[in-house]
Amino acid sequence: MNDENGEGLSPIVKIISGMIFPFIMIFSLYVIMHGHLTPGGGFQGGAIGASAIVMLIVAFGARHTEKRAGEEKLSLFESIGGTLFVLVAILGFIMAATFMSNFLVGSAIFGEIPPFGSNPGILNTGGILPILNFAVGMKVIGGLSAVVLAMALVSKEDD
Amino acid sequence: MNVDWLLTHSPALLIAIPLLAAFLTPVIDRINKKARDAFVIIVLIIAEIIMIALAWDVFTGSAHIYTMGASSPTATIPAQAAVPIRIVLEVDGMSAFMGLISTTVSLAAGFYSLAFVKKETGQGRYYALLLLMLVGMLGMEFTGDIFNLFVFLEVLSMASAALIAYRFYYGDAVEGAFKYCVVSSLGALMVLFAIGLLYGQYDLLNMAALAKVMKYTTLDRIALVLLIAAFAMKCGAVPMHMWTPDSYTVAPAPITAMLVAASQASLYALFRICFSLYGLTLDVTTVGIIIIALGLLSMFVGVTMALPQKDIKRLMSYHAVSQTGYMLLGVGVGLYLLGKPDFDTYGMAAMEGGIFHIINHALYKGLLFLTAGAIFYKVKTRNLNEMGGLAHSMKFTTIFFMIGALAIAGIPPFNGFASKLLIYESAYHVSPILSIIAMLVSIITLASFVKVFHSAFMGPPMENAEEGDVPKSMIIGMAILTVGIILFGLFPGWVVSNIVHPAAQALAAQAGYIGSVAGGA
Amino acid sequence: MLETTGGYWSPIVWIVAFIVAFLMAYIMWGMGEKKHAKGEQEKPFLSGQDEPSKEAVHVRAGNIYWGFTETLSGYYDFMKKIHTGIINDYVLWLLGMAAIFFLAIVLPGVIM
Amino acid sequence: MIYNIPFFAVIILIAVGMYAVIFRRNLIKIAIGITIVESAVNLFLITLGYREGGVAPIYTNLPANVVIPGGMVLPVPQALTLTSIVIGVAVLALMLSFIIRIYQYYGTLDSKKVRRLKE
Repeated sequence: MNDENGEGLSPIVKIISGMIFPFIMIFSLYVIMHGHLTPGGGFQGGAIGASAIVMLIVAFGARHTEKRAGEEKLSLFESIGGTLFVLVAILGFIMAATFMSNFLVGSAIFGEIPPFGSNPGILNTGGILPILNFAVGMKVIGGLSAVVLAMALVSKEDD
Repeated sequence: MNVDWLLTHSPALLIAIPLLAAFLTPVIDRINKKARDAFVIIVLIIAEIIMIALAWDVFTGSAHIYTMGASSPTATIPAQAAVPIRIVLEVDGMSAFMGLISTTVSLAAGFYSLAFVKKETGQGRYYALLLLMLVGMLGMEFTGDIFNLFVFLEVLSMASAALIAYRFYYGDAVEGAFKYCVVSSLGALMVLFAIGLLYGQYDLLNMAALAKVMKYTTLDRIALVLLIAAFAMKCGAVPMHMWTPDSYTVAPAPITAMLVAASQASLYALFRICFSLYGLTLDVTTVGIIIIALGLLSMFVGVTMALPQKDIKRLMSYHAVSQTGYMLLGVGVGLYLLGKPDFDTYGMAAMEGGIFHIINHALYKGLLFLTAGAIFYKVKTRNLNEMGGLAHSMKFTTIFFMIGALAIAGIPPFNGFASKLLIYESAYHVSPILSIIAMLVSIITLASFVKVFHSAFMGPPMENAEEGDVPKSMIIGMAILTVGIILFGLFPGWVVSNIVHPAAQALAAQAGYIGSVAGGA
Repeated sequence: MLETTGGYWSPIVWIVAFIVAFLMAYIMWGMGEKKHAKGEQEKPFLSGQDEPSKEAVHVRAGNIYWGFTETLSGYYDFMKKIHTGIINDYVLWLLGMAAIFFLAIVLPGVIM
Repeated sequence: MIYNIPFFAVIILIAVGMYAVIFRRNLIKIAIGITIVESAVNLFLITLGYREGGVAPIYTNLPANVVIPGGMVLPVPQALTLTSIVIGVAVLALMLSFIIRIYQYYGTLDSKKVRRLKE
């Protein structure tokens, strides 16, 4: 069952979860990027991404995961997400009138104004919303997986 | 970047800058520890300066309105809608007053923390959470949107709970944090349920717009019950105060000082709900009596429980409960008299007393908790039985403690006396019993601080005590609050007419609150 | 100068009065006997016993208000009983108070 | 009448959650109780915005020739619920980490024994 490190599940689980991991991450990114068009968004996509990392923790064990994607790194990722969110919000002061103004409307980046009526979902819309979704997604991936990793490491301290 | 621009955007900046700093602090922490300390202090000083400028503008002019994401900060009602739907920040006299308290206490706690937590691990997160607490407090005090109130309440609760458990290796710190976490999350869920009730009836989340259409139906009454119970619990009113001593005792001293300001933010929310959201539609006599009763119970039970305590911070925590009673009494008398002919004289004086007491309490109780932390820093125990003779080595701390203790007991000429005088006189008009109990509580307060002073500072010096006083940054933190106490004690007339009266006026005048956001009342 | 409904409170006047009173007391004190120089005071007379050391007579915190708590022991026993320290009870107090507020605020509206 | 059933579910869930918080002595069960109460409040918010026959509010604009009999459900309570869920995750994570630490230091999860701080 256990490998030489004394933790983690069987090799079958390890290999399969290693194979699935990038696909879950891509799905997470998809949910985050379509947050302004479909149900979902930063938190939901981030939770999916964090669940991928949690899967690694379950399959490979907390100590192994700590070596590859340590709690420090995940927290840094989280901080960058949070900083990006507030910075975009603060840019609203400078580029437009108020805090959190949607200053990107009409510009080339996510600035397209969708046509009247039903449409298949145009990705290049929403102004600052996709960027905020992305920031929230980063924050949730980092934060949620760091929480689970920390808990797993702390409960390992006993044995 | 001129002054007008800064003042216009200051409500949002005051929330955005500490929030950005909270996210940046862990990053800077990885680069350089000294830079992180400097960064946190600079951010706190900037917040203090902006807050003073904003408060001055609000006290001398009118309330500041800030609409997030609108085409202009004062465009509260969008072109296509009839009611405010965006997130609105509304900084009137009371909000600015509370904001001043929060930023000042945070600044003192920030300076104090530099030395106090120097030997701990995870300081990057400590400062990040400290800044998040500031964000939560300022957000609760500035927001004009009832759902945002809930969000910032939770931000504040979670940051506080994590910080209470900061020294988790003591074991009981985690216990205190868990208790705090359970009761505050249940309280917040009560608030959320009440928000749901209000939203279901009126389709509104903006407090001013809600107040405009408030009918005080049965559902509104249920929402009021839930809101009063939750916020009274969060500000530590007896008999829902049990979490207060538990969590205040085990938190690091600067965080305890912050927690005092945090529970006052909940007190603010309670007053804001009663005065601005419901106003005269509610049954002021019943609700006023409830708040007065909570105040009396808090004062009496808090102080009598404080007297036999052996743990210095637990003793002070019970005093925090007791002093909250004074604020509830003062403002409760104001609410009781609201709309009655006596309001302009006695009611206003009572509210001024209660609100003045909020800032006094934040200053001296913050100072006392910081001195308790200084004692703990030196002798590594909180048990009063094991202390003695600290005045021989800790001269500054002794002086600070004496000033704080005299102020909390209401000894002239310190600031506690002025606010208590206002409360005594106006509460006497409602019922002499109220004043008598308030004075009795004041006497027992003095008695229990005499006990602390005697057992910690007097007597022969301890054998194993280190020489010298605490580090400089801790003294700076305490000095900031001491200067506040002395200034407020020497010029109470100026403070009341220029700072406290606008705040009380902002609470009492509901029409002004509604008019500035939702258009004519 | 703080105007209250019943009068006024001015810390400056209070401090001036305090200083005046202090000076008067100091002058009166200075008019007393100057027989004893510092260091020549006699030791207190304790029925012929030696004076115990300062360490031995320092009253510790737990004993200072023993009389007060002993007199009110009924009240304090009750208070100790309700301050259980159990988280379930804290929540029960919160709900109980909410129920009392409910009776006081909602019920009158329903009855009328 | 059938659309009032969620409100009864809300009441039952709150009762169940509160029962767990007040009468269960295991700290983890207390945390579960709080989560149940939170789900109840979330359900309450979602139910407030529900419309019979309504569709999900994700159109930018409704086309002129399309008529939806029930209109759209109200999106604001959904946004509120989402925020509340996010907060709930943070609360739950924090409480569980406290419980892990309490178990390490006290060696028990019984709330009647986790009372070093009292009186």
